[in-house]
Amino acid sequence: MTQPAAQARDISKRFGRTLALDGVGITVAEGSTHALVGRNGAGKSTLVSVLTGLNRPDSGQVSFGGEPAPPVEDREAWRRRVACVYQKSTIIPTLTVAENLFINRQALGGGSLISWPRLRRRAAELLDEYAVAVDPAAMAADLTVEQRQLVEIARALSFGTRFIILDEPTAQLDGPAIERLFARMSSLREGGVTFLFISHHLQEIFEICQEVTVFRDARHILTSPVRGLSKEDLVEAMTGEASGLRTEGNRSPVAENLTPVLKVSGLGLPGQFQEVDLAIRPGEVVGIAGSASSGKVALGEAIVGLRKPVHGEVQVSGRRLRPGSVPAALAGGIGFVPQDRHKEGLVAGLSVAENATLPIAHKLGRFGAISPGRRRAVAESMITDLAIKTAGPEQDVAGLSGGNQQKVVMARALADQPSVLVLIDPTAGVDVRSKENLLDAVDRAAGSGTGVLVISDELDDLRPCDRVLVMWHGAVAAEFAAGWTDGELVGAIEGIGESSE
Amino acid sequence: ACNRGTDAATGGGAGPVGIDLPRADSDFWNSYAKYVPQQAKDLGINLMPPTNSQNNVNTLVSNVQTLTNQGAKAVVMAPQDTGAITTTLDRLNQKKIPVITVDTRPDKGGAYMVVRADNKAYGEKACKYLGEQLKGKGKVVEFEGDLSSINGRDRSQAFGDCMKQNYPGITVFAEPTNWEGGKASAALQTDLTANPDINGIYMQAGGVFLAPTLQLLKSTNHLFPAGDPRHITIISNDGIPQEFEAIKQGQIDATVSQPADLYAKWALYYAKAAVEGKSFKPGATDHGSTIVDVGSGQLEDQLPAPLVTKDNVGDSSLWGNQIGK
Amino acid sequence: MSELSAQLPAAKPKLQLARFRDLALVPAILVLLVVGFIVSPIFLTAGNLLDVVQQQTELGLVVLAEALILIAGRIDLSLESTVGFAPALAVALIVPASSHGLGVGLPEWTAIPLCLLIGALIGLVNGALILKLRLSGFVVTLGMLITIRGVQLGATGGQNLFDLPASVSYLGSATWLGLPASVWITGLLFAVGIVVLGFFRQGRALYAIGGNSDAARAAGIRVDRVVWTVLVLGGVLAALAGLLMAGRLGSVAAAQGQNMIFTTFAAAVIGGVSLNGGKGTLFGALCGVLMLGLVQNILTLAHVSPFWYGAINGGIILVALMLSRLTTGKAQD
Amino acid sequence: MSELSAQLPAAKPKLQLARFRDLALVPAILVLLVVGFIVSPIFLTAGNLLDVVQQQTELGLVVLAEALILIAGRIDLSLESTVGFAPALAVALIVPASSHGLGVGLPEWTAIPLCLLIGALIGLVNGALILKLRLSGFVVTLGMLITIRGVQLGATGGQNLFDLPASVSYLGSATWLGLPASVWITGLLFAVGIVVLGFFRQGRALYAIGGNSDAARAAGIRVDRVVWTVLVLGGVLAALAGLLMAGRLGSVAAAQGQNMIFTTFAAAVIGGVSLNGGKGTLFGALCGVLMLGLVQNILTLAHVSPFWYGAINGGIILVALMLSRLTTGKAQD
Ligand SMILES: Nc1ncnc2c1ncn2[C@@H]1O[C@H](COP(=O)(O)OP(=O)(O)OP(=O)(O)O)[C@@H](O)[C@H]1O
Ligand SMILES: Nc1ncnc2c1ncn2[C@@H]1O[C@H](COP(=O)(O)OP(=O)(O)OP(=O)(O)O)[C@@H](O)[C@H]1O
Ligand SMILES: [Mg+2]
Ligand SMILES: [Mg+2]
Repeated sequence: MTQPAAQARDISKRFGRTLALDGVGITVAEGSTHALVGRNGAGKSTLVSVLTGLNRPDSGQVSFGGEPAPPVEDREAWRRRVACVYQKSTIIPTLTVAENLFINRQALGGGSLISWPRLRRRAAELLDEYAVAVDPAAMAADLTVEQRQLVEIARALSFGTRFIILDEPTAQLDGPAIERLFARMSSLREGGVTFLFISHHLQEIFEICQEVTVFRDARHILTSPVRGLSKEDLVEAMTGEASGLRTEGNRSPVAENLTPVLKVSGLGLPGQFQEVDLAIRPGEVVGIAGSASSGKVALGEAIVGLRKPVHGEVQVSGRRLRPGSVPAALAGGIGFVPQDRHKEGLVAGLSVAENATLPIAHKLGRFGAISPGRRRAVAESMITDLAIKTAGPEQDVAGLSGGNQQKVVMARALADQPSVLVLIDPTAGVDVRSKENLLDAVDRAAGSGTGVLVISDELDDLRPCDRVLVMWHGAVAAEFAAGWTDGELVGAIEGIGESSE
Repeated sequence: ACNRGTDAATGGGAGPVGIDLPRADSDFWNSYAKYVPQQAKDLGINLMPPTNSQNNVNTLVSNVQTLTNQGAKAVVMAPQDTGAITTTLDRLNQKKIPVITVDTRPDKGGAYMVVRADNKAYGEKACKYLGEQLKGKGKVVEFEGDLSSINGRDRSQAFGDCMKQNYPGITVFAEPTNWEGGKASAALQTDLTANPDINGIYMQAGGVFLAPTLQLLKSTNHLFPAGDPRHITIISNDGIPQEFEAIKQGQIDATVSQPADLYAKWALYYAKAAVEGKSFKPGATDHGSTIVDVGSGQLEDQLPAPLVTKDNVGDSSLWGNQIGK
Repeated sequence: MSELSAQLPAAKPKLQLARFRDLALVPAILVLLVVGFIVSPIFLTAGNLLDVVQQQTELGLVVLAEALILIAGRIDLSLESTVGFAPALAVALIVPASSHGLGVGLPEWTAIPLCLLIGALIGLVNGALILKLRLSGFVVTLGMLITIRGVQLGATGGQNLFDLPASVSYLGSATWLGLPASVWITGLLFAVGIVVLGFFRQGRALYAIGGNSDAARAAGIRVDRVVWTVLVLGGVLAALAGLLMAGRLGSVAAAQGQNMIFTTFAAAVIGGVSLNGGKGTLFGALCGVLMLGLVQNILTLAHVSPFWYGAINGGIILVALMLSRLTTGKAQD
Repeated sequence: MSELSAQLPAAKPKLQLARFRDLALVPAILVLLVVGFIVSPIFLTAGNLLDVVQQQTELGLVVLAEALILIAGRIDLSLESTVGFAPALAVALIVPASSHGLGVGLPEWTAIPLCLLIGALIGLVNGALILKLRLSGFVVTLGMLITIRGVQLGATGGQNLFDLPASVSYLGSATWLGLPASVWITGLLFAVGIVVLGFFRQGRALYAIGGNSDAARAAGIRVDRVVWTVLVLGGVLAALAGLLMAGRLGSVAAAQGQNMIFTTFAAAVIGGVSLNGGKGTLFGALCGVLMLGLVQNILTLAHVSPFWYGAINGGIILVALMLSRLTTGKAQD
């Protein structure tokens, strides 16, 4: 029998009061694509950091191809054995895309002297392979979240290592990009490359993985072939309860005659989107889908004041908002989830409670004073409402798992009983069960009269919407009433289908 | 604790007298610091361990506070920042602790006695010497000390005024240096490139400027011994041994010797006298100096600061000839 | 920078000790108190300790100002020359030309408000250059540092201004309820600062901005306005420090404040304020100020050789920092 | 700070201007050359410009050292005292006690290697404290700055060392092929630095580490080893600067290097090196050094009043920076 490509045994790892891994093991067979799933905070990313030598476990052993792992100091040796797309970005913003792709191997095979033109050419080829439309000479800081993720993926796959770990590579990608990634993975797998794949999109597991390992609460629950496992079994293993997945929401349709709570007229930002009109009635949930270049994110950011539109205006409850001002949008009654939680969502170093209450700090006491007790109470109720896994409201938000960080951002958007919610990729990196929680919370908000705008490509996010608009090159190209089929929506998003141009 | 009662210096004699030294990184003040304990012993003074204010007025103020807390009956100090001790002097006067300042005079008076050489006289002596040597013609570079220190200001002002009045034929390039040798060297280099006919240099502190100046002159081929027509006439202030050496070798021409030994001797003398309750009046003293009333009753004993040239550089009474021997 | 390193094992003591970062210097200060007691019986007397505190008030105010600015993720080097320039200009506008004034002859009572106003103006100009012209804060305030010190030297001809208006002298020498006025003022301002930074929205905003200004903006904080306010406040505090210093020393020296910025950064950073913004507390900064004052006082009392003063001073500071590192077990940055 | 705006369509022009950041000072330097020419006909002569370059060599080396360290995301304040301490100790170990030496009497030829070794040792100790004890770099090197300057003062008794070994004097005054040795050395080191930082994996590692050290570690860069190397290199370069300075000034002054770190940061940051790490080039830093030298040279040639020197100096620097901001259109940080 051949040695497993990678094996971890009895790994334990503790962070302060949190036991992130409790004697877990995993065996990834040579040449297979192995899925690792579990709820947010189950310990998946921690295992990844152990398997890639970034973190030394408190106990346990790692081996590759039967040989014990190198010492953590020898980074080169680790890099020869395993390549990885980490959940947290490892792009260096001050360097160009080309250099990021070939970081620490810029000389391209031996030697130390770098030929920049050659490096740029190689980078362009690599980017072409993955159909990433980015100038290799661009500064990484200027990339969008999707572009960064694609660069990371292209880099990890280009090493030529026989074992590759992908920690939620698809959370920030649109459909075609995911398809391209999977195509690439399967051709590599045919060449004998082994993958460890982490995702909260369970259908992806069934699509590309042969084996799956489930973690729950820092412990190993099961490892089994994917074939023969049902989605319900998987969710049960992850959550530890046998309840089925949520069925469609049962909100009653919104009355046609209500005055819109959010009214966007003639909004335009050259280069991003033009002449967008949009009206959302109280209690209505509207989705906006579109590919990465559709301008949907920019539109959302313009509505909430993160960008300053050049044309048109935004009205909330009949009052016009000052363009480009987040404080005005918040005061006008908008709550929102920005696209990139690391960039715009969270302040690392501050506690969960403080992050969750930043926009509502003025409500936590008089004259600007913040009552720590009230903040704690508010934060605790958010933590229970959205099932945020944290050591407590005082934990540094940087210590939360990716999905739980996302929940903090979401909690914050919901905190102020907003009359309008603008949610950009609200469930990125959130596990299946938590996703239901979040969407339920959105439902409840809508039920109490909030107008909701969901900007996402996730069909799960869009399903509860009363209608879904599809954007294409900066304009609304199609509209679907509830009840659309996945196929027609995806077609519209990708610009095949009945695009109006 | 084993240290109780040992803080005030033991032994008999007048005092205790507290003394604060201004800095530890200059040859001149280090010589002064060496003379202090000797002189105290000779005078029979009970001297407290000296403090050092590291050229920082805040430290000076807190040092003096500490000295008085420890029971000093008189305080000798050398404030380099003469405005900033006004309050300290007031406070000491209230406590009836007499203060002797050395080298500098407090802006607002209030010291029992000021012991210093006249810094304006340094500037004037340098001006007159250069004026005569250059016969009233030529170009002179002046390395000015920090203009926010009274000594730098006094020397600069006196030199400048004297030049303007007496030697209008001499162009003066006044270079701000903040007492830094590197700045002086750069300025001199630039000036020499722009004006190769520079024929005089006045440096306000030999300890800082001597070596950089000589080195620059050497590497730019401007160093010629006195007597050579291409020689640049150089006068310095301080009187450190290296200046004497340079005078002997004809590299520089003169220096004004700032009397470190006399500073120590007479500062302590007046401290003792103050503790003993004596008082002084303006007029000539028995040690070749004059006590002057510089205004509002502030007495100042203006010690002689001899001009040292090739002729008297061997004089063994100069402090620069006494140390390091 | 430390996104991934947050995963490193330092995490263990982190949770509980996160707040100890502010207390990190307390053990070091306690040790210093013991050392001081061994060195001299005078050390632990109320009089001596009060002297230490009083001598550190002006530095304290400047550190307060710099800590606010650093926490908000910015930097201001020009505080140092504001300490000299603001009182010098204010006094020069008041006293007659015979006392080295500018001959403008404003009324005496304007001294204090005028000085604070000048400080505010410097902060305002810094803010304009940094926020409107988008120049680097380090570079702007460095240029400002050199420029206004130069203007002070030029305008006063290097002279000390020693005919202080009565209000300034009063500030420097008054005693309220047995404590020097400067101690009250500084103490009070620190207390207000600690409360505002700990428990007020406006104060917490500084941490958010310093920690991640994009996120702060997205959370509805008016980042530019807050930063500008902090820069102006910094100027005012530095001007106030200058007033206290002038009052205490009885004149405005031409070099007042010179080289102070170095000690300011030292105190703030030793006290746990990060140069990268978003971290540290005013209490920590205050501990830094006190620690430096205590070290200096002990060295004076111990009558160490002036030649070895610097070496011992630096050595003690290094040891104290290692001590605080070891007692709190927290890596610094 | 400007992360959000990065997503704006500005991306296009930014691309080309990103590298102009390094050239930002070039227009300002050109304007200075014109101003200098107007001020004095001597200014544009080869002799004078060479003087400027020579005078800036020592600062240049320290800036080179600091720029490397800053690009790698660290900071070293102690370079300033290394400039004085390393040559002072080396010389003191060689010259006899009568010349204020320590009486050890090592052979003359050891002067230069000894000095460089001392610089390396200081960097090594800094590295150990920062990387092994995980102390804050600012604090460690601040403590080191104070300590070793203190040791220098203590060991030399505050005396200037006048009797330099021949090799040191030689370095300071030799001319090779018509240019001062110091200009050759500094120029060569900058050239090597520019090439290594621009075209070698080892040099690019500094940018990676300074940009995001966790990502650099994940990419297989031995972060600690590289940082340590850079700190040691910085110490060596500072020691070399000290040697050149001692040679040029003909002695090791007790205060050699004092206050130099301030100008060092000024030159580096003006030249586009970011205090936050990962940004800037050695060419930019060199421009910063030259710009400061030109300003000083023009002021000397213009014979501005010593009283207004500072104000004019600061004013010119501020104007030059605004100019470079406006001509490159790039926000600074
Ligand atoms: N640096 C840290 N400090 C403190 N706690 C941490 C740290 N890193 C991880 N944890 C904790 O360890 C647990 C496991 O986190 P991990 O990131 O491995 O979860 P995950 O399974 O990857 O979750 P997700 O699906 O949300 O990415 C979480 O409870 C998290 O809060
Ligand atoms: N998983 C871990 N557990 C404990 N300490 C760790 C772990 N990973 C790294 N460290 C420590 O963090 C520091 C940085 O480690 P790193 O691997 O980056 O060093 P390096 O860049 O490889 O440099 P070197 O050449 O010294 O090995 C080291 O002190 C290392 O011991
Ligand atoms: Mg994870
Ligand atoms: Mg996740």
